[in-house]
Amino acid sequence: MQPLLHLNNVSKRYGAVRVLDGIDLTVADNEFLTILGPSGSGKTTILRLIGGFEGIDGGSLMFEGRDLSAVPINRRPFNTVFQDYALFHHMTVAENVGYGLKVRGRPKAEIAQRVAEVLDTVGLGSLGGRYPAQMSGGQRQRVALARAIICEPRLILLDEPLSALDVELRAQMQRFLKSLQRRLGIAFVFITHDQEEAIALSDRIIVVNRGRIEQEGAPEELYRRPRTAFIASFLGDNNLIAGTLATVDGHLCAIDTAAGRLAATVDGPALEKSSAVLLAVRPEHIRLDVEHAGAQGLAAEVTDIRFLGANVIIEAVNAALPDVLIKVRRLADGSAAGLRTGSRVQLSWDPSDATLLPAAG
Amino acid sequence: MQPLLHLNNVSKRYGAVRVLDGIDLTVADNEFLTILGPSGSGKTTILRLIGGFEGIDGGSLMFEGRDLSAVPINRRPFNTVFQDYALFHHMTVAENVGYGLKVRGRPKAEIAQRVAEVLDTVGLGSLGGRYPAQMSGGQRQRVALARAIICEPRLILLDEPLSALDVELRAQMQRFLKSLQRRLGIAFVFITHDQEEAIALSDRIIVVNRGRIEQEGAPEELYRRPRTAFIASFLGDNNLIAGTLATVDGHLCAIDTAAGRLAATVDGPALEKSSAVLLAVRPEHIRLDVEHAGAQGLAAEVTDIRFLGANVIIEAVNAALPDVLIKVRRLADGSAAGLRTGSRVQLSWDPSDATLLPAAG
Amino acid sequence: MNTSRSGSRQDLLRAGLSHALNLGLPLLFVVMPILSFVMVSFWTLRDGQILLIPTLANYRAFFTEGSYLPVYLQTVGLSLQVTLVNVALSTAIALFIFRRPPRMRFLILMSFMLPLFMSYIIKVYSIRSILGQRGLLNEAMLGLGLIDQPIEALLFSRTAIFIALAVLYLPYAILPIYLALDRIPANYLAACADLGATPLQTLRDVVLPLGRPGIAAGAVFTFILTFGDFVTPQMVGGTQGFTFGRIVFSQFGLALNWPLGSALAVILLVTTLLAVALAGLSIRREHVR
Amino acid sequence: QSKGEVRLLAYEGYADPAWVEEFEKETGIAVKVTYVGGVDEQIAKMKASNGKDYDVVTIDTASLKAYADQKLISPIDKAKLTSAANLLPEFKSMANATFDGATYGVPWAWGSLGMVYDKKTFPTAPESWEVLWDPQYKGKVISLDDANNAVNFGAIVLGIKDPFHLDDAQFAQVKDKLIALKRNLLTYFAGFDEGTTIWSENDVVLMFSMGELAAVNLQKKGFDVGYTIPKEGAVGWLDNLSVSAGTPNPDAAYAWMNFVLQKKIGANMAKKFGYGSTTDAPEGMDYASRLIWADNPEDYTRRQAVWNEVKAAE
Amino acid sequence: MKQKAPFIDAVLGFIAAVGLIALYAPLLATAAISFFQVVRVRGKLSFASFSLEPYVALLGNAEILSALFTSLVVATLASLLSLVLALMFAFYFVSARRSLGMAMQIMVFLPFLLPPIITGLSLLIAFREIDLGRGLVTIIIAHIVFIVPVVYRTVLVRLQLLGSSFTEASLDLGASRVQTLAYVILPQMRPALISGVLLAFAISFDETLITLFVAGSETTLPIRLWAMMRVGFVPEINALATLILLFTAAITFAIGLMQRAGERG
Ligand SMILES: Nc1ncnc2c1ncn2[C@@H]1O[C@H](COP(=O)(O)OP(=O)(O)OP(=O)(O)O)[C@@H](O)[C@H]1O
Ligand SMILES: Nc1ncnc2c1ncn2[C@@H]1O[C@H](COP(=O)(O)OP(=O)(O)OP(=O)(O)O)[C@@H](O)[C@H]1O
Ligand SMILES: [Mg+2]
Ligand SMILES: [Mg+2]
Repeated sequence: MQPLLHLNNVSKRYGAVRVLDGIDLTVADNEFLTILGPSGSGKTTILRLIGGFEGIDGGSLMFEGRDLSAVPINRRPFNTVFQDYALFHHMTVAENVGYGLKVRGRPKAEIAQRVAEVLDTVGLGSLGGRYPAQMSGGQRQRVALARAIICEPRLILLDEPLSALDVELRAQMQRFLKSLQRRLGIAFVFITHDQEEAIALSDRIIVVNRGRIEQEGAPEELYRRPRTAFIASFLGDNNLIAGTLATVDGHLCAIDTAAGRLAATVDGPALEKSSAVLLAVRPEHIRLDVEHAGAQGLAAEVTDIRFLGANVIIEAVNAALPDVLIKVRRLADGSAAGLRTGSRVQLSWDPSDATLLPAAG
Repeated sequence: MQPLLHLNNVSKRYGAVRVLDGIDLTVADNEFLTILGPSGSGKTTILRLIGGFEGIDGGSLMFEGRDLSAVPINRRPFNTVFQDYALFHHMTVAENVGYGLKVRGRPKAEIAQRVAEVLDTVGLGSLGGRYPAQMSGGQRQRVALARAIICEPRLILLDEPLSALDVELRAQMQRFLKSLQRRLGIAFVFITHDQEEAIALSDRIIVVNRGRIEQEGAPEELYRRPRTAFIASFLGDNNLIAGTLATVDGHLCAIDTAAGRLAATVDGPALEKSSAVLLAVRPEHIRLDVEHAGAQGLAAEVTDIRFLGANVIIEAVNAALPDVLIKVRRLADGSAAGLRTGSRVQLSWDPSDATLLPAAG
Repeated sequence: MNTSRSGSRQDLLRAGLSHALNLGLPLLFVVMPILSFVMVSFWTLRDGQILLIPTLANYRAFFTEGSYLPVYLQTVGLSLQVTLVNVALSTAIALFIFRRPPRMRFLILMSFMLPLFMSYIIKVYSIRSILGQRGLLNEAMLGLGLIDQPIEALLFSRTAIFIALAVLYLPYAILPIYLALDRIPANYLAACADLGATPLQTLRDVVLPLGRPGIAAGAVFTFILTFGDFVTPQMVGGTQGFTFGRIVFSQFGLALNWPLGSALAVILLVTTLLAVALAGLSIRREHVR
Repeated sequence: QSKGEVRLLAYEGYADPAWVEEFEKETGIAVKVTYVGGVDEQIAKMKASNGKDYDVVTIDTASLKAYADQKLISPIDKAKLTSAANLLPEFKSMANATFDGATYGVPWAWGSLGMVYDKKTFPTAPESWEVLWDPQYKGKVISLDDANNAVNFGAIVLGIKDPFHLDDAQFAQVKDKLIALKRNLLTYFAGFDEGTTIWSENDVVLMFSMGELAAVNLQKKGFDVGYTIPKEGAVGWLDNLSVSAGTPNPDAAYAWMNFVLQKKIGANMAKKFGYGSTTDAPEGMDYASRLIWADNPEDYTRRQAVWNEVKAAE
Repeated sequence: MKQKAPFIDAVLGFIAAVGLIALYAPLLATAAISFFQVVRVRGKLSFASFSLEPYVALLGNAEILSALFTSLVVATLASLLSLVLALMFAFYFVSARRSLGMAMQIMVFLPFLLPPIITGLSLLIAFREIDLGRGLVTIIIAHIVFIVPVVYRTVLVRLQLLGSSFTEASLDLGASRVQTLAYVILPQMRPALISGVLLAFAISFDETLITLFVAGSETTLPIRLWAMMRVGFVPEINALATLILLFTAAITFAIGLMQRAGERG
């Protein structure tokens, strides 16, 4: 099936700065696509190209098979939540939100009713008469969101639309966006820094790094099978231990590290024997036992225990790997109660939970 | 000891809108104080009052025992990271960052060197010559941060200074802020929506709700012993089950709920017998067993399993409590692998992990 | 924004229409008439008749003959002085307005604009009657016993020209400067103070730089208007009130020396263009997204 | 109904609304007046429109030739000028308005550029113009700002026979004389009114004036001043009614000229504005014979240049 | 938020006060003598008692009133049309290629940079060439040619400070360019537009030297005054000037009060 939106080998530069380079990207009808990437990697730029606020310098941009480059911004059936909101400060909140309908010539009564509905949905029911300058940061962000969704376009571009909201409100908005997707069949291109949000909402995630797409896939796939060290540590936490590939037995490998031979699985392209590799194991996959004679695994000393709310992060160091801070994640349910800084522990993991990656170039 | 900063019964209104009401707040020397609260609760306003950008309508504001109201903004030894950055668009990044030093008449060479250092620290080492408009959202936020810390004031006011940064960068900036606190003895008033961030960084947290301080305390204390239903569910997830207090036995209570009698502890002010209460139990404290004859606890049916990366959230419903979506948190380490939507499970928890709260007015 | 690479027919048409209007109208109503007129500056005047013989003599006359160059320089100097003082005053006044509560600003601004609606000629007359040796000012001061002899230097002097021009053209500079200041985001001022800047430093580093386009516009307005004005200097300047604008004007009267007049006008034009260019240079590219 | 229109290019006072109304009623011809403020503007305006915008123009004798040379006005058709008979004898000949056998203007209003003096300072009228150069009155003298007449004036004071046709040496002399005068001046002035206004608001005792009107107005304001034609003589000016070369409707133009050349109109103008009328001998203006009637000068361009140099001089 | 700076405010306030006094002194003097005619008894200045004579005379002076009317018509049309053109040019400047924008800008600016007599004469000749009869139309065209640069600059400064994000947001929401202009850009430029039009009106209302050439038999008020300068102003003129001042004051203050409150940032 034809994708709704198709960016083909798109590049973009600002003066001498090459910001995007060979971006290939599709958005299917009714898909929730999230773009993740470090600050400054080019996420906003991708959105601005799609929205038509910047011209592309190379490649092509198609919507339902038609070239978009000749379509002016106002005729693209997209709406955008801008990273800096871009609210009209001379209009009230209600006027801002109703603007899309107003320019479509909808009757006043209809607009008023829809605006009231949407404002209710974003929790600003009573503030329609205010001006943006009289709103808090999170309230403004919600106005921006309301303004973009009210027209129910084919595709919504959202640039960190929930970043200024508290957890509860954010969860509520996430549910709302998902319901929109389900109810109206709208497609989403969504930028966020919140990985849980990305994983929870997205049908597919694209990770951008330095203007290129580094990996894409379903959230779980990306999380479980990162293909590069960057992805492994950018998306969620990961413990990376450098070593050389000693033996390969099907998927199962043995790696020689400074702390001895460790086991892992590999499911990407086969790696050369003796090549430099990284063993990646997620904090939540590490078992942690109080050290006792004859215990298996990596001996380590606990250097810090950090309470994060629902989770606890235990940091430990192995004497042979002084540079690697090994993180272990536990639920804050008292299961790590016996540990103290300085406790000696034994770290182990299921080889199938450890992934092998090519050492970063 | 005298607090560094002391807000005493401060109130603020915008026209007819009462935004802050009787705020009492102290910041100790070298303290890292975080203000948490829903969007629109008044966090930014508190910061603006301290900074002097708005006048207070009642109460008093003292710094080291001196009344601040007569001190002009530029003589207050505070620096601010504004929620909307407020970067000077006609100055380069380096000029923005160096501005605080420039107005103090520091020599050019010193400014240049300090700016380079600070820009390096926030990961913008090479971008000093750019204008803010040529930067991404996260980059701008880091410029704002750099500009505020370069003068190493006595107190830094930060309004969601890391909200536009990716997880990794954010962790790095958090470490940096902590090191500043340690190294220079600076005090922080910090606003964030990220609870893990709040818990990880803060010496003390203040939760604001509708312009009033709802509770304050050390992070773990607030998390473990919320005093109101609002705090219980605002700070981290909580499952709240309504019931009436049946028996009290020291700290241990029995509560009658629609799903039968449940046990919990209470450590706030004693509650009246037969009074309406809420039982709060955190998702990570709930044990979950596949249903089998004779199992203890609440029988429930799994309605959703959500993968969040390091954690999995399992949502279940008890037939007698159709309105309560009970959430259970597990590490994503395969321990919940056997569960499916529709699985029948048995939920239980240690009574000492369940807290009793007065039912919300 | 640069969206259309292969624009549709309609877009092309629209772009064409836009070029036609924006370049065509000024071409038709401004450039053609003026250019064809200014061409006269290259013709020869002989026995009161304009001959179509190309010459640079009219331009040469400016540099070599009689009083043209000195008067020109004097006039430039005078206009520069007035511009300088007026821009400084206007900036101060614009700042004053800017620092009032928002609701009052427009009204105060308007009270500074209002004098523009009173006829210029009447104002000059009035200024003269105020400043005269037996004018209102002297009479008032005499009446109050502040002085016992009328001050004579008030009128018919360079000072008088200066005062009159400054007063007449002040509003032209206040408006653009204020309009630029008005756009400065409030939180820039907050940020500035927060970083420890004194009000004066805030002024120097943020307010004035951001007001610069307006200040430049105000300077251009003032310079051009005062440079071209010859009526005021003549009326209040006494024997000092002779300006370049007057010389230009006089060539088109009974002197019937249109070629020289046009040449002098072209020189005046080049001067004012230069002023505009200079003002343009002082504005750095604005970085607003 | 309307019999077309007549478009006048005139100085203030040459087309009084009262006359216009009467004329329109009498002839059915609509009058449209365009006012000008000075001679320079007027010729610029005429030249740029090739005279097509106006039907009747008032031009002083000294610049008539310039208009004629530029073909901006056409000769008077005396047959159509039925009111010529009303002209006073001394204006009948129209000699000053006649070049190459064609007459280009009909005399209409006149005056002299005499001296106004303060009677308190000068109990008797000064005899000679030289008093204007007297350092004793430095800063108390004002003078007319008009290139042509200033040069005429300088030449007359210097006793040059033909002040309208100067040679190089005479030009140099006149220029020096005028520069010397400048050093004694409070200021120049441009119109009738300006002279009187400046006089009344400043301590002025002598004026090289634009005409009788200056003295009359000052007297009206309560100033004790006199008007005199010193022994060197004074320039007499005479404004003529001319027909624009571009007029599409000469009949209307002549109708207007015939109308205003009536005695009662002349008398009315003299009374209201103090100009001398050519149809009605004005009271007190008995010195027409001592005036040196302005003639077409040798070179306007040069006079302008000289005058500019005078005004630019330190 | 404004930093408190009493000393600076005092200095600025002083300058503003001096400026205001200097600006209004000539106006007040004129207004004063319209009510109390100045008489000089043997050169000594004194005021006659209060009288409204000039105002009564003004009512009967059809010539001046019709000149006033012409001026009002010209200034209204010229300033409104100038605003439209100035806006068009300003948008062209910010959106067209830099070189084209500059070319347009220089052309638009020319009449303002030249001595008025040149502008006046060249327009007069041009009108003659295309056989456009001198009258209201030519006056209005000439005024527009002269005023547009001023309005254009005023508008452009504001437009450039506006940035593109609002335009982008508006287009993104499906607004056409015209709608974006009407709903987003113009409202944000309102102070510049209002004061631009007022400025244009004031200039046109008072334009003398160019009008002098392009006017046919239509007489505007300044032209009438210009000609009157020769023999002196009639007292009605002071009355008229005073009335004009009062009217414009009333109108501008009404506009000022209508400005919507509550906009911030
Ligand atoms: N000028 C104003 N007029 C009226 N109400 C205002 C004004 N400014 C802010 N408010 C209101 O005051 C309340 C507190 O605003 P504040 O900016 O302090 O919230 P906040 O806690 O920082 O929220 P957020 O997390 O969304 O930034 C909000 O409900 C806001 O709508
Ligand atoms: N006008 C410009 N000139 C030069 N470089 C620019 C310009 N605009 C953006 N950039 C650069 O392009 C890169 C990508 O910017 P973009 O805004 O797309 O980043 P982003 O991924 O959205 O980052 P963030 O998460 O911080 O918002 C950044 O490194 C930025 O510095
Ligand atoms: Mg971005
Ligand atoms: Mg806030």
